Amino acid sequence: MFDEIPILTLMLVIPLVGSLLTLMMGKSKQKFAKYVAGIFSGIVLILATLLLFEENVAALAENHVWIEAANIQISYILEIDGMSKLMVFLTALLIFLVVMFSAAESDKPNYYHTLVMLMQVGLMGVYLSADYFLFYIMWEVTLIPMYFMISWYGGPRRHYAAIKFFIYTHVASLVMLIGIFAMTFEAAALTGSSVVSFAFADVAAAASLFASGFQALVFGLLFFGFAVKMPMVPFHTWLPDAHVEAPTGGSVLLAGVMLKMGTYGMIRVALNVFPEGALWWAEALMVLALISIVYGAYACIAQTDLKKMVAYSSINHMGMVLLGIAASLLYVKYTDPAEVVESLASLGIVFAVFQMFAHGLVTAVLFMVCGYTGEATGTREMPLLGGLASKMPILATFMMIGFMASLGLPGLVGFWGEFGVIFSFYVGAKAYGHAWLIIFCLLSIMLNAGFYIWAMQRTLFGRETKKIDTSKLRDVGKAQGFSLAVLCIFLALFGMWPDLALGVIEPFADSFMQIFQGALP
Amino acid sequence: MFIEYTWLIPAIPLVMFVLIGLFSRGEKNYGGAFAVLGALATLVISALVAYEFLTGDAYTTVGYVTESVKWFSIGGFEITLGYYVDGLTCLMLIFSTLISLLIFIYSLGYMDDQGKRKKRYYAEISLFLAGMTGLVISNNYLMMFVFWEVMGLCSYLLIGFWSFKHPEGDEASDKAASAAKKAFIVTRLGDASLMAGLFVLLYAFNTLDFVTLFDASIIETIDKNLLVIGTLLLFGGAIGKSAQFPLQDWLPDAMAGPTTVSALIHAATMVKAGVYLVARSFPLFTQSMEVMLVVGLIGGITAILAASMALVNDNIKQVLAFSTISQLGYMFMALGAGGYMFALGIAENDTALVALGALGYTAGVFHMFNHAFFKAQLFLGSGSVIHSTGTEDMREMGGLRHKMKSTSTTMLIGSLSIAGFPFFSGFWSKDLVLASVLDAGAYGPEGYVFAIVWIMGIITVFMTAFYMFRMWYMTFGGPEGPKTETCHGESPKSMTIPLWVLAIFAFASGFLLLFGLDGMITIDSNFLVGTLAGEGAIYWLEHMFLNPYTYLSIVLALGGIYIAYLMYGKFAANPGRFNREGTSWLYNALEKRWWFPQFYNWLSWTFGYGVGKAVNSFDKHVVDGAVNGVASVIVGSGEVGKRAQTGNVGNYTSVIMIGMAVIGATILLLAHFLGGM
Amino acid sequence: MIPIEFFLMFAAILFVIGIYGIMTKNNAIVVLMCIEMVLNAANMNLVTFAAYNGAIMGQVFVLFTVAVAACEVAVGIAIMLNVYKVKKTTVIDDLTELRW
Amino acid sequence: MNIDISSLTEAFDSIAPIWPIVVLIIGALLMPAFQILFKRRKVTAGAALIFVAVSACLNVQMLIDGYTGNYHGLFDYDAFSGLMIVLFQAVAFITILMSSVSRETTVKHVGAFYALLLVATSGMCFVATATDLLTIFVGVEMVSIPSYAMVALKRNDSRAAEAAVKYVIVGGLSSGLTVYGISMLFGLAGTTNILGIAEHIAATGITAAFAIALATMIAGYGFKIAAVPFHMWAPDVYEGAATPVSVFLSTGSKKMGIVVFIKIFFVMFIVIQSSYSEFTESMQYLFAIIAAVTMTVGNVVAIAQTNVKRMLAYSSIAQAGYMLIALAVLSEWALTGAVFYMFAHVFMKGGAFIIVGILIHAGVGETLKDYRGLAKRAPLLSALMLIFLFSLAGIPPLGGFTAKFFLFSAAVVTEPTGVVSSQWIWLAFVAVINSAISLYYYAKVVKAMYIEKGSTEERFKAPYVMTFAAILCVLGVIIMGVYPGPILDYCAQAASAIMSLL
Repeated sequence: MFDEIPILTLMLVIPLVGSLLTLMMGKSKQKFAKYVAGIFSGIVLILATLLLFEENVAALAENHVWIEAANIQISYILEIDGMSKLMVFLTALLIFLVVMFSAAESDKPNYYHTLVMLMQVGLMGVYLSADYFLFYIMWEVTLIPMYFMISWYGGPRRHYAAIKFFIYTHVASLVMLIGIFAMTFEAAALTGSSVVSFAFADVAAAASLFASGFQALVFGLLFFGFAVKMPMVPFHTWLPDAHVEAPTGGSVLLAGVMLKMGTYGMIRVALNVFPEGALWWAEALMVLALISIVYGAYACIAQTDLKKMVAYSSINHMGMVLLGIAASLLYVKYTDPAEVVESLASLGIVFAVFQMFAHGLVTAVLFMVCGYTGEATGTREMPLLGGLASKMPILATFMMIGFMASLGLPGLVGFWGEFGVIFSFYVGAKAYGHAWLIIFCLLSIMLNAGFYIWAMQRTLFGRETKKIDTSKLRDVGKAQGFSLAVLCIFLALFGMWPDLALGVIEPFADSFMQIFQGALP
Repeated sequence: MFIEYTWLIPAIPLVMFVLIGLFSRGEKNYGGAFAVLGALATLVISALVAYEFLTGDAYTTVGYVTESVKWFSIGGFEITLGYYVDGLTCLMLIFSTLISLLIFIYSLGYMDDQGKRKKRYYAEISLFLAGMTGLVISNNYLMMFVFWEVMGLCSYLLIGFWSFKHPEGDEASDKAASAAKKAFIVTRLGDASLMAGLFVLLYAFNTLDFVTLFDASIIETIDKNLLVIGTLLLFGGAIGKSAQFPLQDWLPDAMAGPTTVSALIHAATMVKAGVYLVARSFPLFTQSMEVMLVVGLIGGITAILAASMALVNDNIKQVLAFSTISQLGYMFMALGAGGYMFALGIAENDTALVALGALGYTAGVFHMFNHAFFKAQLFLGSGSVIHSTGTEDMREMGGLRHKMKSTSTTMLIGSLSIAGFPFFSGFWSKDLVLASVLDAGAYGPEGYVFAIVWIMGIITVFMTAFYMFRMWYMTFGGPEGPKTETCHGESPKSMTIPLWVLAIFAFASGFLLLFGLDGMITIDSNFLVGTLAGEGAIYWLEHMFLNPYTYLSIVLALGGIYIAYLMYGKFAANPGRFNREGTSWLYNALEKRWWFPQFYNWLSWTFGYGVGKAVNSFDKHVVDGAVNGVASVIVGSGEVGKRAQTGNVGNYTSVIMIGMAVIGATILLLAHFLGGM
Repeated sequence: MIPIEFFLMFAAILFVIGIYGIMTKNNAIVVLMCIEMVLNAANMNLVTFAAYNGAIMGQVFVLFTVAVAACEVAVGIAIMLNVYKVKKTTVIDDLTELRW
Repeated sequence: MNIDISSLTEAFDSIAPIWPIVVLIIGALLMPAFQILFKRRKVTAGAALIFVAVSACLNVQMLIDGYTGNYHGLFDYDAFSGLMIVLFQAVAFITILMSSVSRETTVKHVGAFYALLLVATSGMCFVATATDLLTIFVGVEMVSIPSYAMVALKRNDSRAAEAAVKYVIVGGLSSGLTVYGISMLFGLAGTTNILGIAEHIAATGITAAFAIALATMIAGYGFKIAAVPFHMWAPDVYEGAATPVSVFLSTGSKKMGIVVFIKIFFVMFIVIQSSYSEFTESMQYLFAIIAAVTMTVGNVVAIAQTNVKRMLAYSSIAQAGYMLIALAVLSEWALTGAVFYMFAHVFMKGGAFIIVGILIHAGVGETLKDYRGLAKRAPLLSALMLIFLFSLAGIPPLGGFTAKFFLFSAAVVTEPTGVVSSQWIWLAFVAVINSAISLYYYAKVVKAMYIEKGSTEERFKAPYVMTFAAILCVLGVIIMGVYPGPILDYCAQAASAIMSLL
C-alpha cells in the first residue's frame, strides 16, 4: 500500500517537523502548541496503525548509503518487522496519548511538546533503524529530550534525577558502543569484506563466524548497555529517581517506550549477532531476570510513593521480558538440537515481545493515574491518601483497571504477557532440568497482587484521609479521561483477543529463532 | 437446538454488566431490573440447555456436548473458546443461576437504601454471575481460569463494597477494605498454584481442552509424575477458592460485604468453583491415589476445624461462614474418598470399587447441590434479620421469632437441613458422603486415613447440629434482646418470597436423589462409572437405611440440636460451665480461630513487608549507595585534584621536570631491556 | 685533542644548573636567565657535535637557537616589565592569582 | 650585470610548497602599515582576514590538486600538511573574526596583534609542512613567542600579565628541553632530518642518549599539547589570556603540538618498529598511559571548576588526551581518527570559547553563576553553546560524536577490516568513561543556562561578527556530525600520506 512514499522516513520526519514548529511558537502562540503536537502525533499514529496491518513490510525497507569513506560504509537503513511494528505502534500511541493527557500543561507548553515530539523522533529511529551507526545515534538522541523534560517539568529533586539518568544511561550506551565497534569491525574482518559496513544485515551475516570467546565477551558488553536501559537489577537505581521526579508524560514515555529499547536491543542486536554468546550467558540471564523480578516486587511493597512503587514494578515486569528471552535460550541450549521443537523454542521470544507491548500499555495507565493523583491531591504518599474512591470515582476506576491489568488479571493484556512468559520459562526450565524455578515467578505474582491491592486499599478505599484537604478534589478532566479510556480499551482489546498482537509477533519470532539456531555451530 | 446457545449463558449477564455500567444513572436507577432480567434469562437458557442435554442422546452415549472456536494459538498450542456441557455442567448451571436469580430479587429489597451505589452493586453481581456461569460452561482450563479470576475480582469488589463511605463509619470501611484485600490475596495464592498446574498440564498435553485431557487413551501416554504435580497444583487452586485448610481464613472476614454478596459467594458461585474444579478434573485426579488422599484429608481437617470455630462465634454471619467452610470440607471429603476408591479400582481394575468411587463423587457433588440451597436460604435469612435489627451480633438479638415469623420459620428449615435432620436435603447428601468415606476406609494400604477422616466427619455432624441451633436459638428463641425491641419487624416481600422458595428447596432438594438426579451427576462415559441412569428411589432408601452408621449420625445430629436447645433455648445448661467462663485454653483457641489470623498477619508482615523493607533499604544504601559513591568519589577527586594547581609557576616547572625524569627513567630502563642497549 | 666528554659534561652541568634555577628561583628575571642557560647548554652540545661529527648542520642550528633565544628574552623581559607595571612585583610566589 | 631570469623562476618554483606560508608572512609584515594607514581595528582585521583567505585559497587549490612538493628537504607539502594548514588557517580565521570586535583585544597596537597572529599562524603552517627537526623547532618557536606576546597584550589586566609570565617561563623551559633533546639526536645521527635520525636509530640501536632525547622532547612538546604532567600552565594561561587568544591557543597551538608528535614520534616509532618492535610497543604503552592520565586528569579536575573558561581549558586538556590515542595505537586508522578529531575539536571548542568570549565581551561574566538563566537572555547564544557542549560531550548527531566514534574505534580495532585486538580496548574503556564524566560538567553549564533561574532577564546584544563566527563553527560541528564523509576522506588521505613517508 505504501509503494511510492518512503513511509518509514516519514515516521521520523513528521515528528521532527512537529518539534520544530512547536519550538518556533513564541509566548503568544504557545497555547496552540498542543494542537500542532496533537495533529502531528495523530498522523504518525495513523501511519503506525496502517503499518501494523501492512503485510509486505519487506518492501518498505529503505537503504541509502550515507557515509562512505576510508573503507567505512555507513548507511541510512530503515526496516520494519513484527517486533518493530508493535513497538512503533506502541510509541505512536503513547506519544499521542501523552500529548492528549498533557493538554493541560500550562508551563512552557510549547517546549514540552517540542520535547515530546523530539522523543518520538529518537524512539521511532531506534525501532526502525537497521544500521548500527544510525541506531546508536537515535539511541542517544532519546536521552536529551528526556533530560530536559525531567529537569524542566520535574519535581523537587529533578536536577539530581535528571543528571543521574543522563549520565548513567550514557555510560551504558558508551559501553555498548565499544561492543558495537568490536562486532562491526570483527564482522568485516571475518567476512573478508574490504569495507566495514555498519548495516545490521552485514554484521549478522558473520554471526556464525565469531569465535565463541569473542561472542561471550562482546555479548557481555552489549548486554550491559541494554541491561541498564531495561533496567535490570542491580543497574536500575536511576529509574525510580527519574520516575519520581519526571512529569507524568515523561514517566509514561520513559517506562512505556524507553525501557523497551533495552530489551528490544537485546533481541535485535545481542541475540541476533551473538547466538553462541547468548547461549553462554543463558543461565546468567535467567538468574538476573529472576533477581529483577523478585527484587523489584519486594521493593514495591516497601514503597510509600505511588509513582515509585510503579517504577519498581516496571523493574519487575521488564524482568519478565528478560526471563522470556532467557527461557528461549535455555530451551535451545539444553535441548538436543535434533529434537528442538520450533514452536517451543520461539515461545519465550514471542511472549517477551508481547510482554514488552503489554507492559507499555499497562504502565502508561499506571503512571497517568498516579501522576494525576499526585497533581490533584498534591502528594503521592500513600500514608497521606485514602478513601479517594468516593471523591474521584472515575480516577478510582481507571486506577483499579490499571492495577488489575498490571497484576495480571485475565481478560486484560497484562495477564497474557505474564502467563506466556512464565509458561515459556517453565518449558525452558524443564529443559534446563530445574522446573521448580518457576516458584519465583509465582512468588512475584503473589507479591504483585499484594502490593497493588494494598496500594489500592491505602489510596482509594478505607477511611477518607484527613491529612490532606479533599474538599476541592477534581476528578480526571476530559483530556486525561480520554487518553486513559483509550488505553483501557486497548488493555481490554488485547486482553480479550491477544491474537491481535501475537499474530504479528509470531512470524517474526519463528524466523528469528530459525536464524538464531542456524547460526549456532 | 438450545445447546448451540450455551455461550449466551455467561454472555447475557456480561452484557447486563456493561449496560448497567454505562447507562444506569442517578439515585433511582434500573440496575436492579437489568440484573434480575439478566439472571432470569440465564436461568431460562440454562434450564433449556439442561433439558435438551438430558433428553438428548449425547447424554447416554458420550456424556457430553462440546463445541469451540479458535481463540488464539501460540506455536503448537491452540487455545479455544467454547462450551462443554455434561451432567455436572447442567447441575451447576441450574442451581447457580436459580439461586443467583433469587438473590438478585432479594437484593431489590435488601439493597434498596443504597442510592447511587446500587448501580455499582448490580453491575458487579451481574459480572459475578457471568463469571460463574462462564466458568461452568468452559471447555478448557484456560478459559475456565479466566472466568475463575473474573470471579476473584468480583468477590474483591463486592466484599469491599462498603470499603469506602461505610454506613457504619470509618472503622467498618477499613475493615471492609482489608477483608477484600485478604480475600483477593489469599485466593490469588490459590490461583498462582492453579496457574502452575495449567502450565504442567499444557506442557504435558499440548492443549487444555477437556475433551483431550479427559481422554483415557491420551492420559495413558502422559508421564504420571507430571499428572500428580499438575493435579496437586490444581487442587491448590481449589483450596484457595473454596477456602479449605490452610487457606480458609479469608472467608469469615469476607462477611464484611453485604449479606446478599455473602449468600452469592457461599451458595451459588465463588466457593463452589473450587469443588467444581476438582469434580470437573476428576479424570485427572483419579490417576493417583495419593492426590485423592490429600484431597480427602484436607476436606476432613477443614470440616472439623471450621465447625469447631463456629461453636463459639457470636456473629451470625460468621457462624454461617464457618458452616460453609466445614460443609465444603464434606464435599472434598467425598470427592477424595470417591476418587481414592476410583483410582484403586482402576489400578486393581475392580469395577465394583470403581462404582463405589463414582458413588463418592456423586455424594460430593450432590452435597454441593443441596448445600447451595440451604446455605443460600440461611444467609438470606440472616440478611433479613440483620436488615431489620441492624446488627450482626447474636447476643443483641433473641426472641425474634415473634416479630419475624417467615424468616424464623424458613431459617429453622434451613438449619434442620444443614444439621442433617432426617429427610431434609442435608441429611441425604451428608450421609451419602459419610458412607462413601467409610467405604474408602476399608480399601487400600492408606485406607485408614479415610477412617480417621470419617471420624472427623461424624464429629462434625454433631458440632454442626449444635452450632446451627445455637445460632437459631440465640437469634429467634429466648427472651428479646436489646436490638430486638428496635427492629423493624418482618422484611419486605421481595425478601421473604425468595426465602420461602429457598426454604422449599432446602427441604426438598434432597429427594431429587430418589428421582434420578444421581444419574445426572456422573463423570463422562470414558470412565464407565456405574450406569448413566439414576439408580431410583428403592436403591437409595436401602443404601441409606440399611446402613447402621446412618442412625449414628442421626443420633448425633439430634443430640447436637438438643444440647443447643438446653443451653440457649431453655437455659437449663450454662455454656460457661464448659469453657470455664471463657478461660479455658480450647475456648480461647476457638475464639482466636486457632490463631490463624495472627499467623497470617505475622507471615505477611514478616515475609512480605519485612523483606520488602529490607530489600528497599538494601536498594537505597547498597546498590544506589554504590552508584552515588562512585559519583562522589570522582567529584571529590576533582576537588582535590584542582588543589594541585597551586598557581606557582615554580611548582609547575618542578612537576614538568619530575614528569620528564620519570619518563626518562622509564625509557632508559625500556631501552636497556628492549632496545639492545 | 680534548675528548668530547668534557664538552658534553660541561653542557650537561650547565643544563642541570639552569633547570635547578628554573625550579627554585623565586624571581622571574632570574628564572629567565636560567632558561637562557638551558638553551645555551643545548647550543654547547650542538656545536660540539658539529665539530666532532663534522656536520655543519649543528652550527646552523645554533644560529637559529641563538636568534630564538634572543626573541624569547626580548619578549620575556617585556612581559616582566608589564607584570611589574600591573602588579608591582616579579616575585613568582606572588604571581598566584590564577590557580585552582 | 645580467640577471638570469630562469634562476629566479626556479627559485619561485622551488618555493611553491611554502607559498601559503609566504603569503601569511608577507601579510604579517604589512599589518602595522595597515594600522598606521587606517587607524581602525576593523580594517586591519579585515586585511589580515584577506591575507589568511588568500593563502587559504592557495592551499586549498594545492590540496585539491593533490600537489606534493619538497623544499630542500626542509619542507614537504603533502596531503597531511595541506589539511593541517587548512585547519590552522581556519583557526586563524576564527580568531581574527573574534578579535576584530572583542572588547578584550582592544589594544593600541592592533597591527602588532595581527602581525603576531599571522606570524604564529605561519609558524604552525611551518610545522605542518616541516620534515626536519630544525624547521619544526623554528616553527614551534614562531608560534610560541608571538603567543607569549599575545597573551600579554591584554593590557593593564593583572591576570593576563601573570598568565604571560607563567606562559613564557614554562614555554622557555620546554623549548630549552626540546633543543637539548634535538642536540642529542643530532649528536647521535649527525643529521636533523627526522627520517634520517629514525633510520639511524633503527640501524644502530637504542642508546641512553636517544632515551634522554626522547624524554626531553616528549616533555618539551608535551607542553604544547598540554599533556599531563606538562599541562599545568594551560588552565592559568587560557583563563588569563583574552578569549580570542585562548581560542587560538586551545585550538591552534595545541593542534600544532599534536602535529609535532605525529611528525616526530609517530614516524620515528614506526620506523624503529621494524628492528625493535618490543621497544616500540613499550613506547606505545607509555603514550597510552600518558593519554589515559591526561584525559582523566583533565576531565576530573574540570568537574570542580566554577569558571567556565577555565573549565573549557581543562576539557581541552582532556581532548588532547583523546587525540594521543593515535600515538598509542600507531595505526593509519587511528591517525585518521585523530586528524578528524582535530577538525571537530577546532569547531566545537573554538565555538564554545567564542560564546564565552561573547559573554565576557557583553559583560555577563565567565563563571557558572553568571550563566544562570542565559537561555532567557540570549536564546540563540545558549542554543549554540548547548550544541557545542553536547558535541564536546560526544552526543550524537554532532561532530564531537563522529570524531569520538572514529577515534575510539581505532582503539578497539587498530585497522579497519583488521581483526579486533584486545590490546587497546582498555584504553577505549578509559576514553568512554571519561567522555561520560565530561558529560557531567558540560551538563552543569547546560543546567545553568537552561534550567536555573537567573538574577536578571534583560537581554544584551552580541556583536554580529562574533555570532557569525560561532554560527560558522556550529555549521562545522553539524556538518561533521551529519555528513562526515568528505572530511573523513581527506583525513584518510592525510594519514596515508604520513604512512607513505615511511
